Amino acid sequence: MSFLDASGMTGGYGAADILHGCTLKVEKGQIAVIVGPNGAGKSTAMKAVFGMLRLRGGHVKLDGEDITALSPQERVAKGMGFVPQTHNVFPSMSVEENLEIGAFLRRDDFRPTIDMVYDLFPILRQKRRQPAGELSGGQRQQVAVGRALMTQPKLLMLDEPTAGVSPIVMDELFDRIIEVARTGISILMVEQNARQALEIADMGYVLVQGANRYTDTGAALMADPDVRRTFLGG
Amino acid sequence: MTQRNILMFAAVLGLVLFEGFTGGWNTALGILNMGLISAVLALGVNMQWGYAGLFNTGIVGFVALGGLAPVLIALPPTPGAFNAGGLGLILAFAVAAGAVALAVVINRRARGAVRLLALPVVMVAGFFAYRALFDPAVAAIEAINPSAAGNIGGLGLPILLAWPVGALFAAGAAWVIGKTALGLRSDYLAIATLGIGEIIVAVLKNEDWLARGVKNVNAIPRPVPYEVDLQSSPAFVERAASFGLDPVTASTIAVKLAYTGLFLAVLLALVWLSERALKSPWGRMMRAIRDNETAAAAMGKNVTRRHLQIFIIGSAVCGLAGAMLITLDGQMTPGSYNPLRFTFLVWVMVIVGGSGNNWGAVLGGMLIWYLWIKVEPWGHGLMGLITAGMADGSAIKAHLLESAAHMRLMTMGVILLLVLRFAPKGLLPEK
Amino acid sequence: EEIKLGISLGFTGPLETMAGPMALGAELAMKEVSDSGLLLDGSTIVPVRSDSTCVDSAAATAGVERLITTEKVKAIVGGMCSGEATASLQNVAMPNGIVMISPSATSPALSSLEDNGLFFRTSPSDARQGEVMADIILEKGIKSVAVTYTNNDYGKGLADSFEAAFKAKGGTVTVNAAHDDGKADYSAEVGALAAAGGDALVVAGYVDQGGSGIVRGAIDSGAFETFVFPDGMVGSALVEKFGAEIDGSFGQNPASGDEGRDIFLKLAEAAGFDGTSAYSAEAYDAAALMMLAMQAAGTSDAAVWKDKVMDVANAPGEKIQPGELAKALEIIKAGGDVDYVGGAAVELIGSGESAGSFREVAIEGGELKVIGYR
Amino acid sequence: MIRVENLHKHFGGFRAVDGASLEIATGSITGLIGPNGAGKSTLFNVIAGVLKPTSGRVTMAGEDITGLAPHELFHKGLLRTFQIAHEFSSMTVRENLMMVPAGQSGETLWNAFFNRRKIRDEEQALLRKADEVLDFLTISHLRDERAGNLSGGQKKLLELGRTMMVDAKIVFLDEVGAGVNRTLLNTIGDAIVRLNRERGYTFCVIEHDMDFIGRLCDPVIVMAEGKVLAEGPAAHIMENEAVIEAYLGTGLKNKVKAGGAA
Amino acid sequence: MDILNALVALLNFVIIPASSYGAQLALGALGVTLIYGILRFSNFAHGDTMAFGTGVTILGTWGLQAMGVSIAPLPTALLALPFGIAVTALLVLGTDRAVYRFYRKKKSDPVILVMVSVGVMFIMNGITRFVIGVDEIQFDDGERFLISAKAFKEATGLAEGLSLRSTQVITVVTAVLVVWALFWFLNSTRTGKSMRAFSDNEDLALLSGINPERVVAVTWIIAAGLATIAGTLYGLDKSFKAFNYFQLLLPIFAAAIVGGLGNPLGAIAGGFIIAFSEVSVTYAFKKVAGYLGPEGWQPDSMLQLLGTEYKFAVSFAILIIVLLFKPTGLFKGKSV
Ligand SMILES: Nc1ncnc2c1ncn2[C@@H]1O[C@H](COP(=O)(O)OP(=O)(O)OP(=O)(O)O)[C@@H](O)[C@H]1O
Ligand SMILES: Nc1ncnc2c1ncn2[C@@H]1O[C@H](COP(=O)(O)OP(=O)(O)OP(=O)(O)O)[C@@H](O)[C@H]1O
Ligand SMILES: CC(C)C[C@H](N)C(=O)O
Ligand SMILES: [Mg+2]
Ligand SMILES: [Mg+2]
Repeated sequence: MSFLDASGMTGGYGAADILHGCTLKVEKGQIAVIVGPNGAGKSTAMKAVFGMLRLRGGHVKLDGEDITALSPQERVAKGMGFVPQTHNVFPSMSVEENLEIGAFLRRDDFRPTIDMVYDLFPILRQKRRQPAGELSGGQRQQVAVGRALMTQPKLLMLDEPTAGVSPIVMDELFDRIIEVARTGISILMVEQNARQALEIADMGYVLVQGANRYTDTGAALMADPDVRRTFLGG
Repeated sequence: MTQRNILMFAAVLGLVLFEGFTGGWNTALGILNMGLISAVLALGVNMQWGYAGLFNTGIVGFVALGGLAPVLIALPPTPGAFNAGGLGLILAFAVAAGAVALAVVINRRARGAVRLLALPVVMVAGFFAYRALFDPAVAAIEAINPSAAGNIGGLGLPILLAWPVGALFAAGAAWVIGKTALGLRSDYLAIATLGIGEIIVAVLKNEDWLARGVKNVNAIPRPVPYEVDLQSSPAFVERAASFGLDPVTASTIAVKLAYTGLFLAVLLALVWLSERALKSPWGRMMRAIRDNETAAAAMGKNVTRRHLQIFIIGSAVCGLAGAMLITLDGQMTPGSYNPLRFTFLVWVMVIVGGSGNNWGAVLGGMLIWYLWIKVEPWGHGLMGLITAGMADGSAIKAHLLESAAHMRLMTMGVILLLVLRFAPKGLLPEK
Repeated sequence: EEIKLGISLGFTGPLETMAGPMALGAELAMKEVSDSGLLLDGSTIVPVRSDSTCVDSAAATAGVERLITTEKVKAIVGGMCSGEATASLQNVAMPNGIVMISPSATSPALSSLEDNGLFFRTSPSDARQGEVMADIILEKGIKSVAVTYTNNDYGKGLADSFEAAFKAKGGTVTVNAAHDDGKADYSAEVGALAAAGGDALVVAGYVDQGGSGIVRGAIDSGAFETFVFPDGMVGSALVEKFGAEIDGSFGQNPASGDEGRDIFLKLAEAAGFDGTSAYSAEAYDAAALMMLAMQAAGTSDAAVWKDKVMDVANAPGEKIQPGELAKALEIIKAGGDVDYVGGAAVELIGSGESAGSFREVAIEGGELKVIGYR
Repeated sequence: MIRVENLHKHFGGFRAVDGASLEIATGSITGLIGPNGAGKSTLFNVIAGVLKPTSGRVTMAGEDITGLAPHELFHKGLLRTFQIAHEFSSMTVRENLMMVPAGQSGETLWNAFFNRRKIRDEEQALLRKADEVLDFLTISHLRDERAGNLSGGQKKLLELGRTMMVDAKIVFLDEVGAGVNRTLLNTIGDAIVRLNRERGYTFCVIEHDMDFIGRLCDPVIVMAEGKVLAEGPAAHIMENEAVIEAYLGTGLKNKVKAGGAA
Repeated sequence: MDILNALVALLNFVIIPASSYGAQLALGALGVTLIYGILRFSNFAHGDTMAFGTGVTILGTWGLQAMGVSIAPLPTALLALPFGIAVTALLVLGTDRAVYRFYRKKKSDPVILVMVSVGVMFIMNGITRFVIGVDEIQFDDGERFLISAKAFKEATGLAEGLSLRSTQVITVVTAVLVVWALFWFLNSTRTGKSMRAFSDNEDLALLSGINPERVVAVTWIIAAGLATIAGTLYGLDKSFKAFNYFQLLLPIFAAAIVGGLGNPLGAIAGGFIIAFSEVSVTYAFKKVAGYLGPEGWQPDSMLQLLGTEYKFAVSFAILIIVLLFKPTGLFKGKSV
């Protein structure tokens, strides 16, 4: 039984379906990466897993429990964390407040986690008092990931966390994601920096037009010349 | 027009017809005429908000300025007024304009201490020179027969000329306001324009030499015949009789129909032009600016200029409506320009109709006006129903009946909420 | 026949507190006539109300339009405020040939308005009140006053006519400044008035509007101690609000000193409303005049009975007090002549407005005392 | 083509751009890279007229363009895309493109009212052009979709598409690649090269994808802390110690191995 | 020269009244600014919420008076405030449930919400008048003056009087306290931060486990409290009349805007700016100049920049000038 088991998801925003029986699974402590062309429905699938989209078919199970009917808020309480692709910071609040809000549901002392995030993204320590809306694109992205890390989720979902961040930060980030996974947290992420992402992935999904096209281990997908050419940019 | 449009308009027309059959054609036409003017107003506001996203809440000011035109154009001149103070006024305004221009030039050219010194000197000196010319001129004008005149008077020209002039007045003001205030956004622009509207109305209320201020102007000439004259014209009475109408009813209806014709012509022309504009690359550009100013500017669109353009045009349309309104009323009462009625009600019209949609604005204008008038009797009726079962003379019944008048606004609120609940984007949404 | 009479008053808006008792006054007269069963062979009167808002001419006009064309009323008691009254008169009543009798529109401009003989008022023009007020003030030995007026045609008209009269009689007006009604705060106005100074403050405003705001501010800050109150301010609300704080102040309002007023007050009390509220008696009189004129003309057709209004209102004839409408109807029916006096000592002059008898009042020991009539 | 001289842009006390001087040669595809917060986007925004510089000068073909408004720069042939997509969200994708060209006669009210024929012909041409661009970007099936409903990457493509609607002299691309599928990004890279060769566009490209930079750009300018850190051909830059330390890092592969992940 | 009298005149007619009026506006503006800051729309119903809250408080006051409870020398109404706040909170919560929530879920344009609030305004307007009527009500029963003009003159022997009402002092003190409390609440408490987060990005707040319904409810409750306090203090100082609260809406909005929407400090600053510009720009300096000039001299003119009939215009003109230099208000307000 996978930790996250979202099977046969079908649904969309309006009348037309975007997802057509899409299936995503992540094991405990493993990293799953979704790749695919623009508009394939990757973000939509993430939203569906998080309950921000009404599904017409399929189900979502977390740790064996069916959560298909739960609201996003209830899913947060169940230990799911999510960084959306866009609009992923609180622009008028300071960097530090953004992180604090990430820990909103936590009752323990979250100072160490903040320090951990600052160590991960040193620039944020410098900018802790600055409103997130005044940050550069890449800095914002770091805040967004930091916020999600603050929740200390059991399943962390990241929609293109490395879009716009510099190579050095991207390396750091992937590094940290591996570390996080090692502590037993499952990770589901969408990436366009697909080759780097698949290298650290236990599982890879290639999504095309709302359906699974290829599903395999990260390494296997990397090795498939077809996949490389069509989806990973050669 | 889509099917939905046609259906909606048919419904509103049906309401008017129903009113005609049950309440009499005079009432129906009365509502229709004000509805048409409201539609013109809503069209103007829709241009600013629906096309360009400008939150203008100074509408009452532009309507009032438009209303000034019939007074200044169509009223007969006040004998002696111009000789008494006309020259002084013109001189005073020339001095004021000169001072402002000089100040602007100094502000642009001069630097440092020169600017710091010269600017206040010019402005203060300008102000006192202006007052020195202005005050005696005003006093002289206001001294002429104050209970019946006391104002500069009009030009005695045909009243219909006042309509475009009213639009021009409003456009002129909009130009000045737009030049200064259009840098503001959303609610900040709203409150700034709200203030400007208040200022304009305050000027109209307090500058008696202009249009008698709160003393009001009555008996403004009309573009259509007087009912009394019709009633005493044998030809008309005969015609009326051939329709089986008594002269009084016939004359009042005939006059209202004449107004309806005029207003309808204006409205249709405006709608035609607006539709053409909106469905052209110009309209597309406007929507782009509304959606995202930064991007539109980066795509080469001069956002400031376009905002100014639409602000002026929309205001001009409001001014036109203001002039039409005064023409219909036959009197100018500056005290009646209150923002609830002339700003927020118009906004309600635009939003209920469907912002961004010309037909929506027209529909909203007519419908909301109809409701504004009808909720009063409905409020009474509702209270009558509620209290019908109660014992006569009971305190609760008395209290309820007492409160019936307040049911008017309450009913309006309920209807407004109902419409917005079932058509949250307006009755005829943009797309 | 069932005859409908319209009542167009500002039930909502800035004068909403005054409108209620006025309408009740008018309806009292109508009920009296209906109950008597003597009007035009047993016709009954049905009142129909419409909200004139007092400030929105368009709404007032639309309301009157409805009254006339939908409800088919034969006459209208109203409008309430001068501006709105003029609008509905010119735009609706005149074209339809319907009579309007206003209890309270007092602007001097209405005297000279072209009205085809369709407009009357049971209150006097403010031009007259200005004179009377000037006299009263000077008689108290006060030579210098500050004036504040509500910024509408009523306030401005009254303040101007007062200033002219007061100056002509040798007084000085230190300042004649407007205040707008319904503002949240009047500190600025009070400050300016205090700076101008004067031995008394003339408040040509409304008692449940800015007028009271100004008085409150002036008392609290000690700017003035003596106030002069014209009609818009004289009412029970005034002493309820200020009581002994305005002892020594005085004023006047159109009202008859005759017993008529007292009779009306009793009738009002019996009917359960406050008859002392401004213009309530005038509204009673306005309605009464209409019905008496109908009776005199023998028809409810306004085109005919409009010419009878002056007849029934003025001498010669038997004097008619409030509550005696039945008696009046009978006299007229019998071919006699009446001189309606009513609650406000109606005497129509000129083109049909009240000649104006004024009641002089003073505040003593926190009570409104009637000093005399002039 | 563009020369930036000692440019400063301060936010309060913070120096986002701190005395940057650089030149973008006519006909080049210049890469602009640097760590997050180096001041790249701020520099773009100053050049493009969105922000007023604190001090310094920007010239275009010798002409001073410092502080000109964005729409004026557009008319001089300077186009830009936004790092965070700025689509016209309530308009269709095709309208987003069609509104771009300047000087459309239908943009004056008079013509809109009374000169419909002329407008119709122009619109036909625009329509064809827009469809070509959409085809190229592989999103022609979305032409009638509201732009606000596009996916993150699709919006980026639309940003790029707008610059292809007119003949520009110089185009500033702020991270067009972020969020765009790498296969498609390669195609976009080809198009940029083609526009550069065939139509003579000059490009200035901000990008964090070093493959893309390496394949396309010459020269590459590196910014850090508001200043220019290094400049030169891509291959050189990638060897530069300072650049590696501040920006590139030592590469992921080593770390992955060292960490021993799956 | 008579500096003392000049000073007293200025205090009595400009500074004290403007300060207390400013505090009244500020309290009202706080409610508007809070709703704007968190729920992101201009709430036109706020004036009528104030009227309703005050109406209920008055009913409570009457109840207390009937029971003989009093806290003299303070007005009894202060004791009835919690009751007023509670009822008003229930009303606005109900309104939110029945009306606003629908549009929030639909993510409607702010302007739609503004229009909806106009509808709510009409309805509340009716309810208030229905419950307590249109008449003016005086419900201040405490000690009215701290210093009365007469007593001051007698005590000091000056020609000018100085009056200070207890309600004025209560209002100013309350305004300062409330602003401080609100500022602290929004910036330092968990709930306050969650409210700001919600206002910034509703979806993301949801993803962080913030319960939007709770945020909205807390916002409305605070707004109801602010409205009731503001309305009651205003009513105590002047008097209660339903119609006036609608009129109060305009200067309140002006105050909120000029200070910068969404910022409690801005509301206070805005309130004082509007009040002082109304009162001081139209003040006639004749008397003050007379005291300052040589003995026995009086200036001929009023020394007034503009007549009081333009006082509203003046305050708006100042507002516009401020906005021209600070387009989102003095304290960098929000803008949707
Ligand atoms: N409005 C502002 N107020 C204050 N600081 C700002 C503002 N805008 C940007 N900054 C700061 O300026 C610096 C440069 O930002 P800029 O967006 O130019 O970076 P960048 O090089 O484009 O980075 P990225 O690669 O992440 O997009 C950042 O540290 C940012 O925090
Ligand atoms: N709010 C929306 N309403 C309607 N359609 C939408 C909406 N959001 C996305 N879509 C459509 O759904 C499809 C899938 O979008 P989605 O955002 O899931 O793509 P994606 O795979 O994440 O792409 P990208 O890599 O570009 O982010 C797209 O064709 C898009 O146009
Ligand atoms: C009700 C009255 C006080 C009205 C006033 N007399 C007027 O003419 O406006
Ligand atoms: Mg996506
Ligand atoms: Mg950037």
